[in-house]
Amino acid sequence: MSQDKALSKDEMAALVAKDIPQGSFVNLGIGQPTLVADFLPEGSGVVLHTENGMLNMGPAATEDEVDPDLTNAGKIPVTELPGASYFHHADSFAMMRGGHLDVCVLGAFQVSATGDLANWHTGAPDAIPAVGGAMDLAIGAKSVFVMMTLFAKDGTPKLVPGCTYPLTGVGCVDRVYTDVATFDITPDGVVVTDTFGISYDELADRLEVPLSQG
Amino acid sequence: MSQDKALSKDEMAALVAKDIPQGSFVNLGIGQPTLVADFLPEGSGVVLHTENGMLNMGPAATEDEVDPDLTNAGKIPVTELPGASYFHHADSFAMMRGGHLDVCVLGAFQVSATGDLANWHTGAPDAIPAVGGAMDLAIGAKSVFVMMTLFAKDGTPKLVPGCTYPLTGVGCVDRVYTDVATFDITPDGVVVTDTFGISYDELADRLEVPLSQG
Amino acid sequence: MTVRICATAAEAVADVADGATVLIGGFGMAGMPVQLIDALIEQGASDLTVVNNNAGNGDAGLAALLAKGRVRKMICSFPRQKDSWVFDGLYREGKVELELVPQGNLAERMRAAGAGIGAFFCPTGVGTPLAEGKETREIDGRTYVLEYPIRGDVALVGAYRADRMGNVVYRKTARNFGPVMATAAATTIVQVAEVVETGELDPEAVVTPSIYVDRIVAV
Amino acid sequence: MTVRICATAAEAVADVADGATVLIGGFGMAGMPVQLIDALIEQGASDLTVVNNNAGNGDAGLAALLAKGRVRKMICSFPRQKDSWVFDGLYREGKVELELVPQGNLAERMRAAGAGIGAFFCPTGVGTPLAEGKETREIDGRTYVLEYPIRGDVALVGAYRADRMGNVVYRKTARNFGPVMATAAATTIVQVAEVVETGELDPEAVVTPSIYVDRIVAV
Repeated sequence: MSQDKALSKDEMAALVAKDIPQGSFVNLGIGQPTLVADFLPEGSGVVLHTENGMLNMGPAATEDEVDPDLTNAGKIPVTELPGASYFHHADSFAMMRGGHLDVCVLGAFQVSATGDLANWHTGAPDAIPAVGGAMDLAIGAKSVFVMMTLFAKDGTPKLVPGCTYPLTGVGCVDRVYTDVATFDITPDGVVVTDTFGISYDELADRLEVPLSQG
Repeated sequence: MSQDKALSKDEMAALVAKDIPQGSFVNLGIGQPTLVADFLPEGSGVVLHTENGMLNMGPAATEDEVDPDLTNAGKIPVTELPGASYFHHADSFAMMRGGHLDVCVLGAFQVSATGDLANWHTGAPDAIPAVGGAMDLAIGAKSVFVMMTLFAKDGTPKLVPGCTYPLTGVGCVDRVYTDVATFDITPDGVVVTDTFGISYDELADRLEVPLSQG
Repeated sequence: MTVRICATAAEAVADVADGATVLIGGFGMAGMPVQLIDALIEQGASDLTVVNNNAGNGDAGLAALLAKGRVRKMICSFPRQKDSWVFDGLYREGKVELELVPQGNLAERMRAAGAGIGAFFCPTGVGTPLAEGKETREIDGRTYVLEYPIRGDVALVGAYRADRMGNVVYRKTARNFGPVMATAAATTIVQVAEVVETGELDPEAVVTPSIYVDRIVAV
Repeated sequence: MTVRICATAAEAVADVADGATVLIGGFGMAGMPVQLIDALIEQGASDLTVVNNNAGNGDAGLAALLAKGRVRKMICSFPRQKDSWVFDGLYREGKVELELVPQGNLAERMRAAGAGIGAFFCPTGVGTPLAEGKETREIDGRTYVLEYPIRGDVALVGAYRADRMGNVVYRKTARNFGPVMATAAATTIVQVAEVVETGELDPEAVVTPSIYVDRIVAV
């Protein structure tokens, strides 16, 4: 779906949704990845996991559906689909750590050329660190997809030779979806699988990471 | 309850039952320890655990109560009391290993003066070894009571300076109930707490274990 | 031992000692034992180590306990939230210590405490600042970090219903850390919306068996 | 991935490979997936490593699989029973290998496999022949043995009911090893008495969530 301008957040989410295989068990990280749910096609059979103890989570709760005992990992009230199940935190993270989720989708500050992920801490000295389930998710799912803009506001690339921010996980990212390009992180290096409003040459020029064309 | 003759199995079971504190969570090992259940007084509040995944197990099932899905650790059909709960094997043994049972009662081939237990294997070269939950029970419960005859059929004592049979657990036995005497295994040695049809002196004479009188 | 049905939350937390490690259930407000925390504030125990996924929201519950200066150390995965101003302030002033633990490790370390596991090799956090200084080992080609149990002196758990024996069930995602914390503390205190007669809970659906519960209070 | 509802037990076990490690649920006959075992015998896979608490009772089920010479190795806690004559004979003739594991370690090692734990320090068996040659460590004054995960290629589980998504519930003590084995195998096959419509099982009472189940067959 190459197009001649950068993708919107919704378009990125739609792209990720399209790449999630039918019937997958999926965890969508807090923030932008949550959007992906809105683009899963009817009958996809995708089952959403939320690490606070539920499988087959439904959409956000509308006003009269709100139940304080039923939230997602971002503490937003959600709903339950038929075939849901509840479990406690140790069981929920055993599910993640044990490699039972097919896909998890996470946001990122940086991804390295070898799939290292930095998404929990800017390393700023005055920042209060908070990690939540990010490290567990990063190393747990069979496939880890990252969604992010490719460049920070100051133009600095977020796909980098090595992360400068503190790591969330080592070599754990499989695929990166950005507003201007998508990438596969492979044992042979970073493969550009699509571009949006940017040429491959310009991309290769602006990133310090060796690329190949997919 | 000193008496002038050796205890029957029922009398031993009654003695153990009397020593189980009100409201305890208890696992009764396969075989003789199972008898203890019959002597728990009405209203004792004792809750029986069976390691195949149940709390608040009831008595053995009578004919029309038999349910092949409801057995004790000895695979004998049992019943369920109000307030029972079921859980899987990892949870059941987590309960044991984590020290949540107040008492477990086990049979034994030998107990050493320092509370080592041997109850799973005679060490005979042609024996097929089988351990079941014996090792988990031995090290898990807050108090481990052993029920056994004090002497083997050939007169050899089963309370010994050191076990000659393969161990089930090290230093795990707290109290030993036998047909002719009861013992506490303490950090200061073996204390005789009661005798039945044998004098303390005769006991001290027949055992190779240093004793003191409780 | 037999569960005690307490008349009030105050009675339930009366003996929490200064310096205790208190496991507090809840993920945000879902499953948060608000009345037990309020009673603990009233009771006055201080110098506490508190384990919770977060570090207080708004000004009530755990945030209020923090605001009173009763917490020496927080062990949690996600202290920073948009309404965690109480913790944020204390942390920046150096008035509260923080041990940051990945959320799954928090759960698994308490599970280990409850299950009698001495330590476990865990793949989470390998190569990150949260594994710095910890023992690592390669097993079957993968690197793991050695993690130790987190034990509580007391667990405060918010649940849905309990029977008079102490069996407990939860509601939806309010289950979260409660069942794990109940196994990991020397004394487990559960607040419920309702105490029902023994026999009314489905034995197949009990989540926290009575053996893990010391005190119950209906709130 | 989406669970497959199989028409027959034969279809469910069709691809079990020679040399596979097969986790078989059940404690004695309670929870024993008899029809799946019968189908596996019919299917013919051999050189199997079988994990079960016992080593077969009487002449049916696991005992029949053993009798056919399909099992290279048993991993179990309690092979010797009054009706374990099939295993007994093979073992005495040196025709089957035995790894004897304390019952709780059997469960916990499979739990570790399912939960992504690389190894764990366990107090069970310390100082006994079953810990000989294993790494030990003292932690907080207590000695522990290092135990490793047991993973299955296939799990055969006997349960009570499943919905069409693959959520599973059990009955009474027939639950036993099933839920743990379901997490520990690459492919989990569950036989149930009844498949119900999705939504008919209480989400609070699901014991094995659908994520762990690959194939279901009603028997």
